[in-house]
Amino acid sequence: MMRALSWQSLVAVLLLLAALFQLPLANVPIAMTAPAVAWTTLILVYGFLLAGIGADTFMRSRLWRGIVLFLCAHLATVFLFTLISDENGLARPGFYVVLAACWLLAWRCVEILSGLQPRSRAGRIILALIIPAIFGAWILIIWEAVTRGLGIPFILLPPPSAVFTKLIFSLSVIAADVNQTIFKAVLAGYLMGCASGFVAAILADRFPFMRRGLLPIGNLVSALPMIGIAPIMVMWFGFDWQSKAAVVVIMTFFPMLVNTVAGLAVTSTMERDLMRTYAAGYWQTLFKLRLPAAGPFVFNALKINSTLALIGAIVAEFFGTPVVGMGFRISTEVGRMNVDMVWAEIAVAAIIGSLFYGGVALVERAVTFWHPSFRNGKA
Amino acid sequence: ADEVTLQLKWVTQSQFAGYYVAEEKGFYDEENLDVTIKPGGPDIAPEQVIAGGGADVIVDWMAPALAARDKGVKLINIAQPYQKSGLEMICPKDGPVKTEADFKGKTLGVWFFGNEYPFYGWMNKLGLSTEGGPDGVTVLKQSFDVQPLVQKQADCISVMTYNEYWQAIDAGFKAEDLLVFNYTQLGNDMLEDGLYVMEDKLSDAAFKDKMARFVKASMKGWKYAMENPDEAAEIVVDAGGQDENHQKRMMGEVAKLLGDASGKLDPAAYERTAKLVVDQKIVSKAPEGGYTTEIFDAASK
Amino acid sequence: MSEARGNRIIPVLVMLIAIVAIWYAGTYFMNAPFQRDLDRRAGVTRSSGDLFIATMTQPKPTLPAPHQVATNFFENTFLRKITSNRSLIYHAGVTLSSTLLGFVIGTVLGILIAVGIVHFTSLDRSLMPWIIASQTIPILALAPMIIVVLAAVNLTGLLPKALISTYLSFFPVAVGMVKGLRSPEIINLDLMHTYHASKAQTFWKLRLPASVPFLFASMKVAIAASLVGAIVGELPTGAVAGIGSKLLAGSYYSQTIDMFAALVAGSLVAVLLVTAVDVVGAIVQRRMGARPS
Amino acid sequence: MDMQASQPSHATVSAPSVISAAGLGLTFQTNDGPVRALSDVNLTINKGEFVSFIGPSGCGKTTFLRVIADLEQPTDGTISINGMSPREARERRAYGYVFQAAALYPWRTIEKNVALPLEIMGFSDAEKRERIARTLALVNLTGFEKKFPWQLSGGMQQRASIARALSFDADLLLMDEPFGALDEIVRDHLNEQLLQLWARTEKTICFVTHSIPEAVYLSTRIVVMSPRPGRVTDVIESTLPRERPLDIRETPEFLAIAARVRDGLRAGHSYDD
Amino acid sequence: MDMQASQPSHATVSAPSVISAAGLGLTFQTNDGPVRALSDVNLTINKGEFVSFIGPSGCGKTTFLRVIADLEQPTDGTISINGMSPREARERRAYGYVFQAAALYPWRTIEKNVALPLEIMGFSDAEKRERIARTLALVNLTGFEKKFPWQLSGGMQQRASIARALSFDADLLLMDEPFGALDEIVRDHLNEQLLQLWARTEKTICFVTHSIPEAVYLSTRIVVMSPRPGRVTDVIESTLPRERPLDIRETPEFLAIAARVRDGLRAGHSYDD
Ligand SMILES: Nc1ncnc2c1ncn2[C@@H]1O[C@H](COP(=O)(O)OP(=O)(O)OP(=O)(O)O)[C@@H](O)[C@H]1O
Ligand SMILES: Nc1ncnc2c1ncn2[C@@H]1O[C@H](COP(=O)(O)OP(=O)(O)OP(=O)(O)O)[C@@H](O)[C@H]1O
Ligand SMILES: Cc1ncc(C[n+]2csc(CCO)c2C)c(N)n1
Ligand SMILES: [Mg+2]
Ligand SMILES: [Mg+2]
Repeated sequence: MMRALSWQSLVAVLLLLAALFQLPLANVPIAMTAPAVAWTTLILVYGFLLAGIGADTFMRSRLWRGIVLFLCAHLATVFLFTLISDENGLARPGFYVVLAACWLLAWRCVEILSGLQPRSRAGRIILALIIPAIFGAWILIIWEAVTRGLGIPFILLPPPSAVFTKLIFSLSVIAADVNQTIFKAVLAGYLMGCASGFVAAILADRFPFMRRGLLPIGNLVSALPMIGIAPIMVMWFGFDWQSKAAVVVIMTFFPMLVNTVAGLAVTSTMERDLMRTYAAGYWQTLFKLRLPAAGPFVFNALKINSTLALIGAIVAEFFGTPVVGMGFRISTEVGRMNVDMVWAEIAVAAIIGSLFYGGVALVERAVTFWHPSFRNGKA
Repeated sequence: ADEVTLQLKWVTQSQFAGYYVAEEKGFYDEENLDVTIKPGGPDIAPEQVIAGGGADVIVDWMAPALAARDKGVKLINIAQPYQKSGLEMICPKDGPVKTEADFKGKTLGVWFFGNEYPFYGWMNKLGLSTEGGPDGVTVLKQSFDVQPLVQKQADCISVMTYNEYWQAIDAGFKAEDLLVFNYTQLGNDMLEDGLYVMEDKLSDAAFKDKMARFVKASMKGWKYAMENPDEAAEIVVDAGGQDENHQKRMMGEVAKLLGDASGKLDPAAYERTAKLVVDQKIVSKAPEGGYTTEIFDAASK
Repeated sequence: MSEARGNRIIPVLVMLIAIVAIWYAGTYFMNAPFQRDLDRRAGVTRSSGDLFIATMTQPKPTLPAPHQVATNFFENTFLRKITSNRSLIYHAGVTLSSTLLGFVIGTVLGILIAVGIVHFTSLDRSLMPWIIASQTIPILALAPMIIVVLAAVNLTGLLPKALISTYLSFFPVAVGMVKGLRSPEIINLDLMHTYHASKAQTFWKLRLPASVPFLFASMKVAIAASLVGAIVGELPTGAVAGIGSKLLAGSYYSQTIDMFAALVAGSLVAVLLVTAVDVVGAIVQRRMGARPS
Repeated sequence: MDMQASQPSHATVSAPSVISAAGLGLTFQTNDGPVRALSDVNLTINKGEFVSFIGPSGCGKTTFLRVIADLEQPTDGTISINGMSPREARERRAYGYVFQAAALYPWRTIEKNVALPLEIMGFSDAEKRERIARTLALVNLTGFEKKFPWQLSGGMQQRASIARALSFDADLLLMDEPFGALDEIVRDHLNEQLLQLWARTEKTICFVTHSIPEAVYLSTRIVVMSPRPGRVTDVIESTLPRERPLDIRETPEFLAIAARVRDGLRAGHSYDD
Repeated sequence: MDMQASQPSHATVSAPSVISAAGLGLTFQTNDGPVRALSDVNLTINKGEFVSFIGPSGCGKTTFLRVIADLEQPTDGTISINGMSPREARERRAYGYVFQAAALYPWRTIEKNVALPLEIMGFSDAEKRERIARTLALVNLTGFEKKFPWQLSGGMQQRASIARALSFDADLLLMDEPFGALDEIVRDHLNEQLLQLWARTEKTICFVTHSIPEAVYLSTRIVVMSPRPGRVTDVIESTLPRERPLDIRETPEFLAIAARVRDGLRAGHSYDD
């Protein structure tokens, strides 16, 4: 049974037709002599894409349509890339036109998958992972295609494949850098900064005079470019991770202070009056009412801080370090033209940062499960 | 006029006085050149800038230029205004380091970003590990100033004869308080500020001609700066250099590094630098064709 | 009324005085060791009072004393021509321009992303994780390379710096606006549905007005982030003007007093910008009938 | 109880049917499994009727109104509004809906809130002005045009939301507990006004309420519902005259109907709600 | 109307007075100037009484309860609770307060919510368990101990909040429209239960409501209030027996009292809100 052609499929068909007038898709590298290989590849690419379009148009099951589209679009992409296996800018315009068709089908696939509503928990989790993964993969695919296809100088922007290779072969160096930057500076600074911000917030709450004095200042300072103090911290706390931790402490302290104080104020008059009718003391009210209610705000600060801490520590390493650390590696390897190493470190930073954030978010979900934002569908 | 963009390795200071003088004094105009001078900074890699097409010619040290060449950015030296190296390591005399033999177990400040090669060459020669520990040296990535010395965070730090050395003096160290290890005197020097272009562009005769005129005018600027250091420093300050006294002093020191101020590259110096680069495994294979005398020859006609 | 204001100002003043006092104490303890070294080398011996004064007057102190910073700040703001390279106002102006440009682009981008996310499920489910991941990339570490790469495609001047601001400021706006555009309750959306309103009508008449408080709240965060981006964008990129370049120039020569004065200038710009967004937000919301609090 | 099937379906009535549901059912799919919110509802409502829906919490009153308004899709049976599908009816703006909460937009003044549907439906400026003035007068809010919702009491807000639903003059009004949040006196007053409006305009009104006296006072027909699954357990025709002063509520006839409604309600009630 | 002054003050009654207010007034200072929420309230409530407060929105019912509970400070006159100041009474945990909204803490299960006052007042674990079980049974919520508030219907939440107020067995119960959100049937049921509880335990109850039948059905005395400024306009003694089956509401005696309350209410009412 045929339904209306999705616009992505329609445009993909048009692009595939257009590309036929642009053959060949890529210049053949001098080393390779068999044009037959290129032809076979071309036929495979077209075959997969047309199969995908067919599935999109004629298949009934949403799930299967999504799966077939996923396979077709990405297999076509893989074969398409074999045409530019060299890194010297072999791609011709037709290459990008066909790539655009692949991308449209991937988009269509994401759209179909987004519409799925799996019953099982496992299904939902898989879907929640796979949809963004496709999106992320296409950022990398396009990056790869542009750098390799156009022959962008390696030291300006390396293709992701080179970055990945570098990452795999430099794991020991990267592990040492991660240990220095994340496990020493970030973790220590994050814990100290968040804890002291939290304690300061409680003090500010307990002593209204302090609150009225500290809060405007805290609000102000949390808007300041705290990164500017990195060189000063290096001056004060030395070259090792302590100075980076100090930067992290300062960067994370104020968001935690401001958020916690705001969180302690969210309880409604009625909730507080209830405590009053029990003649509850300050600390009872704090622990039984106001802190639990402040939970979402505290977690908000923990999440903001998880990204701030990483950035703070890495940038602080620009201003003097021992010869290990992610920031050190990034700034040094640029100077050595090892740009692939730079991107490998950045990728690792982003992965760790996302895991960090995701971890905090999971704990948040477990601790503040009662908050309306998590409640949907639990009733 | 023909346009030329020059990317410096560092911020505007007397280290680059020749180019600013040539611009200010109209030497570039005389050669029918319209030169844009882009200052650098601590994390600007001139090699990246030229690879991205952001400059026609760059000031760079030889070792990082050869490293970039190894990575596929075919840089080629067309002139070498600095014939000597200005790199030193200084230690306070009241500290623990008295001779090279005392380095073991100490902490040394080093500049990275492509400036670390002479240091590693030296340590290599001394047979000292740079991984720390009692039998090696602990290396610090040093910031742009002499604070590590003031704060006693390092036992010795890197300085340039023309710049950071004088900051140490300004900070209250007397010359006689300081122990100086000069890379040139120890025979560990590598070539510093030279002019580099992309090799493939040299196949264009017009470009070659333009560069010849550029080198000619630049060296004229350098000569003028050498002869009139105070005026040169003022020109630098007008162009954005900080602290007039400091720039004057710097100009005086820079003059000592220019040699005959001809801008001629000494092939022997090149070979020595190239060998060091290979020894340290900075490059994967021995550099070839990292310089050309063609431009210099055309310029000196 | 004036009593209430006094109630608000006095605690802040007391806190500020406390901070300054701690600062002075810090100045003494941070600067004393080097002063003693200096004196030892120079063969001078000082009384402790003398030493205290000496730590307050070093030309390149580890920690400058508050009055040193204040004097420097005053001289470089009020006693210099605004066009002078030494005027902090000039540098603040340079930073401000790229901050604002980046902020405007970031805000527009953030809003567009949010609109896309709210209207297309596929965008919602594929983009959101990456927006969060994007902020874990230490963009500041990449700033120099970004500027070089942009120069390679002929983007130079204000825009590259502003783009770093953009990168930092689009995030809070996007997240806040997604929340804001989704803030109308189901009942309000159902009302639109009963009128058979189009998506565009629902957007303009319901979602957008409902999101205004969220927009301003996130713009406050965004403009602060934007300023950080502009300053750090100037730090390592050979910029010759701006608060960041002033900080850097100070650090080449250990001119800590200059650095602190530049930091103070940056802080004032931050306060100014955040307050401005706040005031505009209050005016807009008042116009929209928000209940005065 | 199968009385609803036997009712107005043998349609000798001359008035055309506005709503007719046959075997209507709706099951919500939730995490804990399906929830049967409506089950086998057969009901015909004719033009000009005033029908109240009463029943314990969760019996599907709101859901039924939402199905009529095309805000929910039935899973069984059929329903038609003026002979069209609910969707077509909605697209032709066949009804005005008053929600339980006022749902005024806080950034719009009262007059702008009333103007909202008019803007969306593309009325001319002049007509907008005229309709706003007219409907605000109808609900006794003249003089409050420029106020923002929070400057009005709850009762006034509720009246503004009724004005908004009336402004574009749909023939069918769906009202979901519109007076739930008001005190008895204000409620009495609004009840009177609503009756007058209905008598004057010949609109068809579907009205959800929790209050037995209110249902009896207002309606020509009272539909009693019961939960789990939501179904119609009784349909009571009112024998009261169309003209109803407030003190009709103390007449034995009124109390008799009220008692019947109460019995019907109690029968279908479980205390655990 | 000055009748309240003449009432239980000529105290020949044997029961001791639990609440006694004399010349009580409260003025809120707001941005638009002072709001007189309570004015010259004279009222004595004796042990074991069930007193309802009724009156239009904004007449000060909640405010009066809050003054008793020491949640607001009166600006004029005096009030004493069991002979103490409200503050002392509060610190001795003399009363249980049921707010208009349930105000359950969403991060606590129902049983933990009921345990909250017990934790604060330092009851032993065994006693906590026993009291929780007993009061939850009383409001018919046995089996829902481990649920979170949002997993319960509005009526169940309201009952949980009543259980919470009952758990520590204060002699005085202050209830601010506790059944406002419930449908008539559930409300009837809870009314019956409340009456039984009251009869059994000899508590004193102050009860705010908008519903005339509810007030008449429950109370030994009905206080009618009127706004601007909030004052007591009528105090009606109920002549109904303490034993009250639900159908007492159809007796002429009941209707007569209800009519009197309605008249009292209407007198003090303005239609504009
Ligand atoms: N979106 C939904 N998803 C799942 N279940 C729903 C949804 N909406 C309503 N229900 C369920 O359908 C049933 C009927 O709900 P409905 O709102 O129609 O009741 P109601 O009669 O209006 O009750 P009330 O008097 O409390 O307003 C209830 O059990 C309710 O929990
Ligand atoms: N905190 C406050 N500040 C200023 N005015 C207040 C405050 N609380 C109540 N009021 C005013 O005091 C008056 C009495 O309010 P109260 O809440 O006691 O009324 P109520 O009889 O309980 O009304 P309702 O039936 O609507 O609950 C109202 O006019 C109200 O606006
Ligand atoms: C981060 C950083 N990298 C390199 C240098 C070294 N450097 C390059 S050019 C030049 C001459 C200016 O003094 C110097 C010292 C530095 N100082 N800081
Ligand atoms: Mg409902
Ligand atoms: Mg009240």
